[in-house]
Amino acid sequence: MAPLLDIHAVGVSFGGVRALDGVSFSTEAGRIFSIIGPNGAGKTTLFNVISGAYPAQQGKVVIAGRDMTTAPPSARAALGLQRTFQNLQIFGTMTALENVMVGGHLRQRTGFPSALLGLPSVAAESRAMRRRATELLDLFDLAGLGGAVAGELAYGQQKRLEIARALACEPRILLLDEPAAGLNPSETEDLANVIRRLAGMGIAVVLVEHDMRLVMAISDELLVLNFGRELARGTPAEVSSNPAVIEAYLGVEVD
Amino acid sequence: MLRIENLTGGYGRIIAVRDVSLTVGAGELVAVIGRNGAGKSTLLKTISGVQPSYGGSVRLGGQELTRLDPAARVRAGLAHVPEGRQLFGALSVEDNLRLGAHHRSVAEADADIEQQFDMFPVLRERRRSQAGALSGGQQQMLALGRALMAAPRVLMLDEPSMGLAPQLVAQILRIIRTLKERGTTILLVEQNARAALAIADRAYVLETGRVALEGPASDVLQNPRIKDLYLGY
Amino acid sequence: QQRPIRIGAFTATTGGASFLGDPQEKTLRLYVDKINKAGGVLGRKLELFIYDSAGDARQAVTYTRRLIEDNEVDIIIGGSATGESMAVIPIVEEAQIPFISLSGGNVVVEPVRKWVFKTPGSDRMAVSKIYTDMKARGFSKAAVISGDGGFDKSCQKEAVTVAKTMGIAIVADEVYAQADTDMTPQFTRIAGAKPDAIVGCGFGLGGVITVRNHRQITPQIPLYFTHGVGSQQFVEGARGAAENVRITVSPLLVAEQLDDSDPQKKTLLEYTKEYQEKFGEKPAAFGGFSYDALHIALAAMQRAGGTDKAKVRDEIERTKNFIGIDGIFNMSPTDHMGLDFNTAFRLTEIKNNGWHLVK
Amino acid sequence: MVDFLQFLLSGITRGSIYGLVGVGFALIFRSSHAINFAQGEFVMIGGMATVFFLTLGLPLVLAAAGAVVAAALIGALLQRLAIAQAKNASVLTIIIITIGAGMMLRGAAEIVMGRNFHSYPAFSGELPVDLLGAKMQSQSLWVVAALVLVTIGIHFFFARTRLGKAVEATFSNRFAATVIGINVPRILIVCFMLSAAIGALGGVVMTPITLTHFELGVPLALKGFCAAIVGGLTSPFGAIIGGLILGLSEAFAGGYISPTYQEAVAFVIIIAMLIFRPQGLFGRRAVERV
Amino acid sequence: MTSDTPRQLIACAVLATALALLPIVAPNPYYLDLATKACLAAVVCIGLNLLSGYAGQLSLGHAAFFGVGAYASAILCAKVGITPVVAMLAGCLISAGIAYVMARTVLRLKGHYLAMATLAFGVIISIVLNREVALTGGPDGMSVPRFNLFGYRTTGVWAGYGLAAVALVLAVRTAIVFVNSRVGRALRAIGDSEVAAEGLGIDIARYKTGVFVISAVFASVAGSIFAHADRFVSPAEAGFMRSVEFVAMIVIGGLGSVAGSIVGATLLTLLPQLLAGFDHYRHFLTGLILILIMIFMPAGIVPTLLASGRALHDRYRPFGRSARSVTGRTSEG
Ligand SMILES: Nc1ncnc2c1ncn2[C@@H]1O[C@H](COP(=O)(O)OP(=O)(O)OP(=O)(O)O)[C@@H](O)[C@H]1O
Ligand SMILES: Nc1ncnc2c1ncn2[C@@H]1O[C@H](COP(=O)(O)OP(=O)(O)OP(=O)(O)O)[C@@H](O)[C@H]1O
Ligand SMILES: [Mg+2]
Ligand SMILES: [Mg+2]
Repeated sequence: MAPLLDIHAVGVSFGGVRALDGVSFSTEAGRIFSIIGPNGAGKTTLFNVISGAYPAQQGKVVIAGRDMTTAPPSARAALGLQRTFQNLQIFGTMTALENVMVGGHLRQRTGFPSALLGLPSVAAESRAMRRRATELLDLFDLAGLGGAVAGELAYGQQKRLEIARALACEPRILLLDEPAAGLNPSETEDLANVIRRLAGMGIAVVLVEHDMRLVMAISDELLVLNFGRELARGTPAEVSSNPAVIEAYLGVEVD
Repeated sequence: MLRIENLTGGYGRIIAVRDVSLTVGAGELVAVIGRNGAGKSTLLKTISGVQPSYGGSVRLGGQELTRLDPAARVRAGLAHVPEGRQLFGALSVEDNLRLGAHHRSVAEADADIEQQFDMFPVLRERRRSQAGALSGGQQQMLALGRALMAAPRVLMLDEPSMGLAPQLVAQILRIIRTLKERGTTILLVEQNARAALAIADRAYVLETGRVALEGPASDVLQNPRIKDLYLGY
Repeated sequence: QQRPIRIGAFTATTGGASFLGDPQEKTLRLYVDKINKAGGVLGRKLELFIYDSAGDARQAVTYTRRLIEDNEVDIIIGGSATGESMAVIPIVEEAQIPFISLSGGNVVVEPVRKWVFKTPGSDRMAVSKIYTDMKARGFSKAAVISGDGGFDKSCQKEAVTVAKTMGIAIVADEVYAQADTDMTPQFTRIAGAKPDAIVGCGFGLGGVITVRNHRQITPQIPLYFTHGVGSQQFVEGARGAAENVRITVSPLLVAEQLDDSDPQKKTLLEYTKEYQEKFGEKPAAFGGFSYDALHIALAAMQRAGGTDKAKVRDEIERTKNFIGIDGIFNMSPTDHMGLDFNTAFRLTEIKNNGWHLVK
Repeated sequence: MVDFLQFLLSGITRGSIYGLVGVGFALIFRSSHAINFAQGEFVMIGGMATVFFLTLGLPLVLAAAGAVVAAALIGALLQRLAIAQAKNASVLTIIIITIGAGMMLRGAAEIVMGRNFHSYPAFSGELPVDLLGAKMQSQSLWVVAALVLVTIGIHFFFARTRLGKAVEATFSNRFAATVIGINVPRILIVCFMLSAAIGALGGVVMTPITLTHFELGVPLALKGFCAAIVGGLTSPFGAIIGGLILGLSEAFAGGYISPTYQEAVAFVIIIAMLIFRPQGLFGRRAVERV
Repeated sequence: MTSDTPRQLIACAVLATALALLPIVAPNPYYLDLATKACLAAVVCIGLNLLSGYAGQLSLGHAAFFGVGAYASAILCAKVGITPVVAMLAGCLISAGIAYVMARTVLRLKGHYLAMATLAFGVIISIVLNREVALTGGPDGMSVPRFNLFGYRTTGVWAGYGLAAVALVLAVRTAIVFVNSRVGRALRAIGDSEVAAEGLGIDIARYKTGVFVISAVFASVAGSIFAHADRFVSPAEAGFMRSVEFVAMIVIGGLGSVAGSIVGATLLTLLPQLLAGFDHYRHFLTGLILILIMIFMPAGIVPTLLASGRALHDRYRPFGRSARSVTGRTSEG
């Protein structure tokens, strides 16, 4: 069976900066695949290429067996790809609940004609979506905040809201860009549990994170990037003992 | 050095910080921790004046700041590295740094900018790049560097280690410690509570806008409730 | 105590046509006051309801409804621009209220509509006068330059049509935008077409800029203008560039030069004096339109012995030998303007910043 | 050849006028992301106030200076009393405030100066200047000179002064500017004063050519705005170039093709621009990272 | 506008009743004329608000669509002799076509670009209407035949008012259901963050195009009705100033609020009438009023009043407002 997500030798440059250089990886349903590396290594850029926010200048992005290298983000989402953003991209003027409802866009049907005509199905669909969104908010400990304007939430709350939103359309592949940034350790622990659960449900999770406790605890496989290239790859144990990784990235742990 | 009394602040009808009193002695490093939405960022914003205060007072080394605008507070020696970096995305790295020394002379800025470059070499490499193009971690360094360009007496940091690679987290914490040793007074908001408490002298725990606990950092670190709620693992 | 006679009016006091509307409004206010001081008409005071339509058809419609329904006026005067007059015609016809338009376009009274009249001389008369003079001077090729507003367009249309019937060839027909600040490209093109004379259709700022650019590019070609620039302001704004320009204008601006036997002379001088006393400036030719409209209306009411709309309408249609500012009016069921060619416009020439009758 | 020169001169004159109006749009946009719909009124005030001071018997130089200062003060008041008062106002709210301000200024001019148009003599005589057979009003030279002056001034302001950098910072991120101690309210006021003053200066030099009238600002502003768009909206320098481009295209299109649709030229250029180079000639596209 | 649809539909019914009763209480047809114009402006504003208030795209040329609708009705009825309803539909098609082409070319761009394109396009339309004298009557405008439906000729202001009122009620209902649907939410998402919206599978270009076309059709319908109500159209209807007026209406009433569109449209339609007596001071006062509204209600009249209504409501809650403001917004418990 073809991997759910297959990235093949992608390359991206910005002016003189070689942000990605021949990076490849692939992952399957139910796996937690993590990408780590120093700041500026190209992790977010890789996500941007996978999700279609930036075009890949070289290489291929294959999602669920389909070559999506040049497809727009929405088409990739339609194949079950979802992501969160390192620089939060919540819908600031909408309520938290509505954010999650929009997340379920692809799971809803209403198009322009029926929305304009105001068919009864439209309201029914919204009601159903609202119920599901409420459940997701619960899952991320945002239960009381459904009616709050999302732009007015605290950073950590927005962070969790973004994940809830991404889950609303029941993705098959979920890219998480530093989901634990801005969460305190005990919240991070909760997050770890949630991510494990998602993988258990069969989602292919791709995680970019600097919180090594989290990464090491939950990853099935790790890819280390440095200056846009692969530096190492392997299980958490292999990677964390790799001298090149320690040198370039981990440094001496402070505690 | 920094003395906050009964400070209340928020956003219109939403009161996010309520009756907070807090002091940071000269040369002291004080940490503030708390859950998401506890009001930590709002507290810093209210102190630096970018959010209005609804009550209470802010004093810096005996100078009353409560009624001053943010610009005057910066001139008085109070620098704030806000959450989310808040860079001038369209301007170059160098311009960002120089703007940090907006109220100082060009010569002083020239001297200080080299210091920042020494501290964060990657910024020197990218000095002509637009700040908006930097990676998350690079931006965090730039934000810190920009605040230091103001040569502040009191530095308020809002989650400075967020988004940094482990190596850099260590480096940032070292830098913070160095700054403290050089006499800068620091108020540090961190989610990485363990690390923050490790380098702080004292700590405050904020819960729903109020101070729930305060004391020497080591005491807070040992408090079982805190351990459970904030330190995890 | 009888109810006052209610005069309704809407003029383009502001907006693109304010050069027309402003003196029209002032004149109405001036004479309603004056007549009231003198005891009113038919023993009744006059009450003036006047609105600024800004030359906008939509507002004209609303204000006309307001005048008819809310202010319950007895007659409506107004419509500085042709468009706004046309817009209100269906309403006044339906409401059966006499309406005296202040706009130049022939379309307002052609075809004749039962309740609609107008006072300004038509563009057709103006351009005919110009072409007559051109032919007298031996010119046969003319260029037309006009703005893109309604006032200009109507004049331009007549200038082109009448030229055919009078044996004048139009060698250039240039347009500029109302708000344009420079028309030298147009004049450069005109110079290339080598006309014997140029006819300007325009008013306000556009008129001034036209003569100034004419002076700059084609000073050797004689320039004619229709009445849109009929005000002293125009001459002053042109700052010398209007010298020798020939303008067909209501006799108002050359009142003093008229023969003493001219029946209009007295009225003209009086109007000039009263207007100047009140507003500190010489009246522009357009104010005369509303002077005529008001006085024709009041005379009709006097003859009708009241404000019964149908009777007043009939009486307006019977206006004979009314000596107005714009000319002498003789209305009839087939002519709801009633001006004659000779009195309506006089050809003048600007000399030493003054208006001189071309005899 | 003479025709060509004539169209060129015409284009430069009108282009300089558009440029002088357009700069103000770019300046305000650059500080508050808003479009100042009262910009045309500042131009109108430049001319009107000069007329007003001249009738008081002041010599031209003083009258002109007075007009520019008056406009700058009005700009400051507009910012301080209206825009700054609308707390947390969105860009659209600010735009509506400037529309209201434009109406007020128009209304004030109508009350004070009446509904007539006004003008005053050209600064150096009314005689046209002859240039290889093409003729130009001498006043056009003053307009061009004012434009050059403004261009140099603006360049100096942004490239050399601390204030200029602070304006850029404010534009880029107002919150950050506040945090690092830039006095943002002052920056905004300065920008409004500057754009009002530049607009008024334009009004002062162009009035002998265009004359002035209480409603003159609206159509001028539309053209100036187009100039700013062509230039990229964020770049005052771009607005000046944009103005010249529009002026020249109008003059040549009007001269060589047909004046009938001359007025539409500016707008066709804008559409073409949006299709081929949406950020405008000199607009920088900030990198948007996600 | 997150409240449940049924409640808003009740509001819709209330509006319909009020509009139906107006002719009975209106002292005379002049008031109906004003109401007609307010209703039509409101229809345009509701459409424009979908575009600006929800999808976050500013249009500075919306009057052009109003003008296209008005002239389509005028020209097709007067010169071609087509029946008004068909002419109105033709107007919609033309407007939709133009909007579609425009959207395809510029809507992929972000920020102020749409505003500029619509501005340019709007002015060009009004220039064309001005210049093509043979077809449009040029600057003097043209007359329009009465509206008739199935051969039944209508008369006077009543008919115009009736049409406008029906159009408004339909517009309100459509908009309310629309914004609370999946499509409406997607549009608001686009207004907030295009990157995120795209990532969630929203086809931005399609949605932006769709809403732009819809808002153009709203304006076009209003224009067609206007042409028959006033029985006269002039190029000013499509002009830049009119476009700016529509924007002012939605901002003053409240962006993203259907009720705000109605309030803004009504207010700015009535204002000139209320100030008509002030002669020279009118412009000054109009400007002053706009500014004051924006200073005291920067979010627009309806949202600001709703917010302060909520605040008032809070004040009388048993636990006071602070209790709610903090606990209601944290993740405790
Ligand atoms: N739009 C852009 N324009 C210019 N340079 C860019 C752009 N996006 C990314 N870069 C550069 O590409 C490199 C990789 O950036 P990227 O954001 O992918 O890093 P990252 O691994 O996510 O780092 P971090 O951990 O700090 O978030 C950086 O040097 C960055 O400055
Ligand atoms: N701009 C705003 N408008 C309204 N409410 C806000 C705004 N910003 C924050 N809040 C509210 O104020 C409260 C405190 O937020 P604050 O950002 O200070 O929390 P924090 O402690 O910094 O959280 P985090 O750890 O997530 O950064 C939260 O309930 C939040 O919803
Ligand atoms: Mg990153
Ligand atoms: Mg925070």
